[in-house]
Amino acid sequence: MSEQKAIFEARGIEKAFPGVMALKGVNMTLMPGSIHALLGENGAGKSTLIKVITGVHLPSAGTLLLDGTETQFSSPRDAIAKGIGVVHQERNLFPRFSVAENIHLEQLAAGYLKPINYSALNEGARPWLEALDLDIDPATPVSELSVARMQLVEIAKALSLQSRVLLLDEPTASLTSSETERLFTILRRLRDGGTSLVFVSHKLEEVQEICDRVTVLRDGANACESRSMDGIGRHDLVQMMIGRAEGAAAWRHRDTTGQPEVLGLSDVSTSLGHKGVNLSVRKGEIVGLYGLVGAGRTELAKAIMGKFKVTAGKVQVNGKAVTIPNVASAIHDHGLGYISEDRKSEGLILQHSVLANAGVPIWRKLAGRFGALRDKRIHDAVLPYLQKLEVKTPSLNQTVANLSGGNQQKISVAKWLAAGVQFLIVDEPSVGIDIKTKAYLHELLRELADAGTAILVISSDMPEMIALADRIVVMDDYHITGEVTNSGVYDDISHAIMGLIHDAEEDSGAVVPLKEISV
Amino acid sequence: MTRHIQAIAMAAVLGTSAISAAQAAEDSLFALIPGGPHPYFSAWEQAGADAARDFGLAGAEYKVPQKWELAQQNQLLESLLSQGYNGFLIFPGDPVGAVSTAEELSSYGAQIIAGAGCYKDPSPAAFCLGTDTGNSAYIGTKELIKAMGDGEKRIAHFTGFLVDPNTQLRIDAVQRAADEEGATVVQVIADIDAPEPAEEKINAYLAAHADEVDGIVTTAWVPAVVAANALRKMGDSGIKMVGIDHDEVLIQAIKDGIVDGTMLQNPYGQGYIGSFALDRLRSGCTVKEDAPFGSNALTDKFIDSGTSYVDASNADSYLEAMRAETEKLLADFESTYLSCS
Amino acid sequence: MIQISRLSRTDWFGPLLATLIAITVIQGFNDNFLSPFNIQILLLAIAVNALVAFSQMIIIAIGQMNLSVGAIGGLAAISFVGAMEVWGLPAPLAVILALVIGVGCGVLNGALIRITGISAFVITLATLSIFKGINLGITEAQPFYGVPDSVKSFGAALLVGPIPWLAVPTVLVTVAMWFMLRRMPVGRFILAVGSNEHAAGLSGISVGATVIIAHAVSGLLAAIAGVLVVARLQIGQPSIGDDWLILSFAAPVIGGAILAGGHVSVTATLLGVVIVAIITQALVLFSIDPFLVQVVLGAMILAAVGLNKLRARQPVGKGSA
Amino acid sequence: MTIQDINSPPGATGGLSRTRFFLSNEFGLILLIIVFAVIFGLSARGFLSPFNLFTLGRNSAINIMIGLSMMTVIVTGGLNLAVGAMGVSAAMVCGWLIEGLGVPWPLAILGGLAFGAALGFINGWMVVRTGLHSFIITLATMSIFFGAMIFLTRAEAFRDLPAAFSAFGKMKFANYLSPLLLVTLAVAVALAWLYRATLTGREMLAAGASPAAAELSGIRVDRMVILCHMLSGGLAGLAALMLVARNGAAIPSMAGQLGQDWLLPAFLGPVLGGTLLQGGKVSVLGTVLGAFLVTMLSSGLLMLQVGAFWVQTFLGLMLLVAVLLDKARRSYLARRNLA
Repeated sequence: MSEQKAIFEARGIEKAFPGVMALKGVNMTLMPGSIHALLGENGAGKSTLIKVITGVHLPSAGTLLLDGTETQFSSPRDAIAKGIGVVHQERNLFPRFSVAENIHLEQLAAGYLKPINYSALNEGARPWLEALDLDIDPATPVSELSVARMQLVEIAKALSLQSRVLLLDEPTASLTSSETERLFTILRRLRDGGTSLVFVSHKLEEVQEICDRVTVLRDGANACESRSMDGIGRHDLVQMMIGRAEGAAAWRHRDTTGQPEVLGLSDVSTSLGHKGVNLSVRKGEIVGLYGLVGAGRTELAKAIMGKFKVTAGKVQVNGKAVTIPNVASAIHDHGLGYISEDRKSEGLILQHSVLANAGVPIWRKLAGRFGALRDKRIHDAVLPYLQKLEVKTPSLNQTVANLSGGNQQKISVAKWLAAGVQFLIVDEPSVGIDIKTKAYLHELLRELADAGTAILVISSDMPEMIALADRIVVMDDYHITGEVTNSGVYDDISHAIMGLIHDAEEDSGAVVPLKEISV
Repeated sequence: MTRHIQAIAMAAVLGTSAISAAQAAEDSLFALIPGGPHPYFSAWEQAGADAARDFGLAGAEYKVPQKWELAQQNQLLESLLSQGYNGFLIFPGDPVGAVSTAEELSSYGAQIIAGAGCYKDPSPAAFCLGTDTGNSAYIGTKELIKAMGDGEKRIAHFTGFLVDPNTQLRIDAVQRAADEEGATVVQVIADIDAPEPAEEKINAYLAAHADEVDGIVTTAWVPAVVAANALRKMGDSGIKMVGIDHDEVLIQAIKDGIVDGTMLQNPYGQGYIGSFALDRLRSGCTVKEDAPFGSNALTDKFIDSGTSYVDASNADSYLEAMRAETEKLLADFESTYLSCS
Repeated sequence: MIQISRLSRTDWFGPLLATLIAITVIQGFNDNFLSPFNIQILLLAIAVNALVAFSQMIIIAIGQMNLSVGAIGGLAAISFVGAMEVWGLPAPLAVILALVIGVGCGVLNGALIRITGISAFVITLATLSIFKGINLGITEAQPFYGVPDSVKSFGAALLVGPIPWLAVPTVLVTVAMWFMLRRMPVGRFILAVGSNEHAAGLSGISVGATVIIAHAVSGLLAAIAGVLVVARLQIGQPSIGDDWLILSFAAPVIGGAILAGGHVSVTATLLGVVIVAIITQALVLFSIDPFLVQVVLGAMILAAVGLNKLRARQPVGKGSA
Repeated sequence: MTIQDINSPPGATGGLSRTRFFLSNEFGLILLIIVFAVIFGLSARGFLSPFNLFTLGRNSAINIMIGLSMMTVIVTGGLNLAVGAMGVSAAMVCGWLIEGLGVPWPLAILGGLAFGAALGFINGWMVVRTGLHSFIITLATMSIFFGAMIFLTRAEAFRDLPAAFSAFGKMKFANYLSPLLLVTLAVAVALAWLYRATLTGREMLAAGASPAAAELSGIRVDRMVILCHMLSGGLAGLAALMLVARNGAAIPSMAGQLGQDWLLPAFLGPVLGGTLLQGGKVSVLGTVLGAFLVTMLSSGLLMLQVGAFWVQTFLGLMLLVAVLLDKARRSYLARRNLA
């Protein structure tokens, strides 16, 4: 294998954006018939590198070599034509178009006026869907698919290009474990056929399972360049990514049984289809709400917050039965808070400043006479929390959209710390978060709970659940299927949880309810 | 206060004359301002040029607001005043709303005459030189009823924008004429002073009710043209029609016997005589207290610029007829309406 | 049952239902409504208005707005007549000239939007002023009368029964639009760009070219509409196009178009035009107080759109896909 | 780029905020206004005469107010096509209160403004309840409001208003300052304060920028949308009342057929001024400057006597040039900043 010539090389790639140097001379060499891991924390420059390689961005400096000859990609189309395919991290499908059309859009771009033959298009799409064991009619509009299936269609689209180099940016983010396994089988097959694959993921287990070579980026530079995975363990990878050893605090037993209940649901049904939900969260307790994507967890959280209607049953806050008419009332009258899994559209107001975002929930508290608000007061109120969370920003007037994903997540947490709520729902806290921030976030949530906040953590990441929660409540198909008290022992607990949802997963197979799509 | 304003006016005039030395302060520089772009007023351009040549004016220029909009007209007037124009023949964008601007112009010493339409009294305009819209609609309707002869007399009335207060006057006048002659107005269609809605609504109406109508009277330019075309398209419908103004299509339809006649107004005469009168007023003449003004709904200082009914018999010579009318009015205009020392 | 519920989810179902109900009710009150002459009048109005609506629809499809639709149509209309009257061009050449001008205006819009990156709203607001200004500058608000008899007779001639010749170009355009948006890559690209410009770029679609093409098509359709209006009115009025704007948005929107882009329906837009035409005519047929016409029209638009919305609303939450 | 930076107080002075000002729309507009003022002053006779400056101020006062009325709805990411119809309706109500009911004029003015706000409430309520885009709702209500107004008034103007009205419209301070301009500037300052330093204004901006995020952060988004529309209605009413003062009568036609004549000034101010059509970002100063620039351009063009029928073309071209220049200036500065 070492005798082979590189199929693609990036040498000394630099990329500058206004105010930021995203890549500072990065190298990467891709071999045919190999799966190459590209790792790094958020903001390390992985996505930027991928966009340079696939013709989305022009590099500010450096050269790209294809089969040893220097090349330049003027557009994504150009890169595709030269055999570079990609599955981007963000969703790039057109929901109203059919699966087949989405898969073949690139090929259609060859002629603007040539009429489309839809039956040929559908036939052409079928092999790629079958390759992924996707049993869907190619004429189905993408909007009717589940998130996981959309992800797979996106991969099918990349496969259909039959590229020599195929980059996959977090392809497994919304896949179940069995779907991931299927994907891996296909990737291996492609590898054996001589394709050069680049695999980006935060899940190091997956990286170790499938990749044979690795490049690690840290702060826009190489921490390691295109070396073999042989002999590299998880700890080595983490060390290269964050520059020091992983130091996640372990789970510790906390006893909160004596504490009063902050939030209690008894026999609650919602307009979204939840039936007979019972849930209790005590002061200082961290309760995990585990379930697969589409199980109705986020919806339950939003119903608690008053966004959706509770149609039956009793909601109690601090032991008193309440009806929460809207989210504003939940926050301001009852001291409830909700950190959305979807930072970009629900958690933050991207085009507003750090200061504005961090202060939203406390504006009402800080408003003076005639509703006057002074920046100084907001500043003083939120600054300690932003500092505590080590938010990196040139100034508090910076637009949040310009910050990295990790910093954005920190701000969306900081605003609830500043609000000082008594009950906090944290929805998928570590989606898109790098290892360092994740560990930090976990520590913070524990600290918060120790200080008396009741916390409900929603997650489909089993290790995270087991590292954080005191109790784990399992939800499936809009029902609570059971509850497990956390002992901190991964194997026991994961077995128990899987046991609670296993049967349901088996027969729900075909259509997963689709409420957690975020477009 | 007046001294103050005069001083400013002087300063303005001096300032402007300094920039353009070609223009002497004494010169009469007039502007003829319609309410907006409309074919009716196009005769004003020639009339102004003729008047400037005939009476030795520095200029009598036809300036059109970009849109049929009071604010646009006001802005144009303000701008022209700043540029040193000192006499205005204005079609008021609104009989009341335009008074305020006129007062301002007049406070800077400019002479104002209302042309084609009138200001509502009291206004600084010396007088109103125009067509009595209500009367014109009245006469037109009478002529139509005459043309319809005996038998049933069911009239449809097509007119212009409802926001134009003249429209209500016209609706009333047509009704009055019909009542007097025992005819009935079966339908009023308004808001069709633009070609497309006019086309759509008039045709739709005729499609459904052609057999229930004996005559059409139109009191706005575009509906007249569209209705004439519609009748031509329908062929022998037996429907009589009297239009308004002098669009080529309409005149041709009269010659071809499709339309019975039209109520002509005299825009050229308004422009020409208006410019003449502005010049006389500037050179010291005043309006006679006891001048034989007519009166209408808006003003008691109304001078009829001449209305005439044109049918097939004089459709070829209507231009000469209007010129003759203008000459006649001009001949004793000064002695009748002005006192010059 | 499934068939019906599937049917009811299409864009054109609501407008079609509204159209049928309106026709039945109006015919019930007034026998003349479906008389051949009245159908002819309706078709004439629809012929032009459909083109105007399509001209806007194609821009809505890419998620933009074109405020200059009417100004382009007006400019094309007066160029058409002006070329025949002043230069003595034969009618077919004048038509081509007018269409070229329309396309040119559209390309200018598209190119400015693309090159500058300024929002279409602002650019077309400025070009609206420019195109309308050129129109007024050329005509000085005077109509051109030099419409040759060939054009006039085209405007008045009937094809079969009550169907006027003027409807022919519109039918062709409707079919072409449908084919383009359904079956041709360029149409799919327009929808793709409207749906997600970023993703379209990543899929290898040239966003710039697509935007410019959409605006060129919009300009072309506006120009055709302008020419048809001339044939119908038999004069070249400078004010042609002045009141197209509201209609151009109302019809696609009644037809379920999403203003954010990516979704339009040719059939439903056409039905939207039909509904507006029927309402306008019904108000005349029923001799409704002219002062009330606007109120009724506004309420009708609201009702039509509301109906559409109600139909499209699905139960939220579990199981909705 | 480190954590220490966030210790500096908000709105910190220094290099960054100064470049930010030079990059801003407002600065670009000021530059353009100065450039065009010099051009017109040198080449158009009478442009700098006191009367012209007076009328320029008075006309821009009304245009700015119309722009502000639109701006308050653009904040929510919506549009208000009914500004003209609402404004005229409010003015007609004010006229009717005075002439029909004999209400004293100060009360009648308040009544007119309240009526404008009430119409705004109808718009906002329908937008919130139906979930339809405000473009469609206001397209329909434009017809409805205007039609109802025309139906009720039979297109008759209210002409016997107290002399105070037209006296106010013609009043001059120091020869060239119209009190109408002062009213507008006062409103602009109040709006700037609202958006910059009050709970309500901040919540409006947040609700406009991202309704989902704002709601989950405890903001009553629906109320804010309704409030924005009410504010728009009130300001439209105020603009119309200023026109009443200027004309001395409440005329149904003062905003044209369906009130459409207001649409152009309504959009030009906010759009040139850098208010995002997507909502959530607002520039009151920009709107004021943008509306002023447009008014000045059209006045200057009339002065230059380019030929009445070509004015519109030139106005469009200048707008285009203005927007392009501004864009070029900002990308130049951004590039230089980067290097």
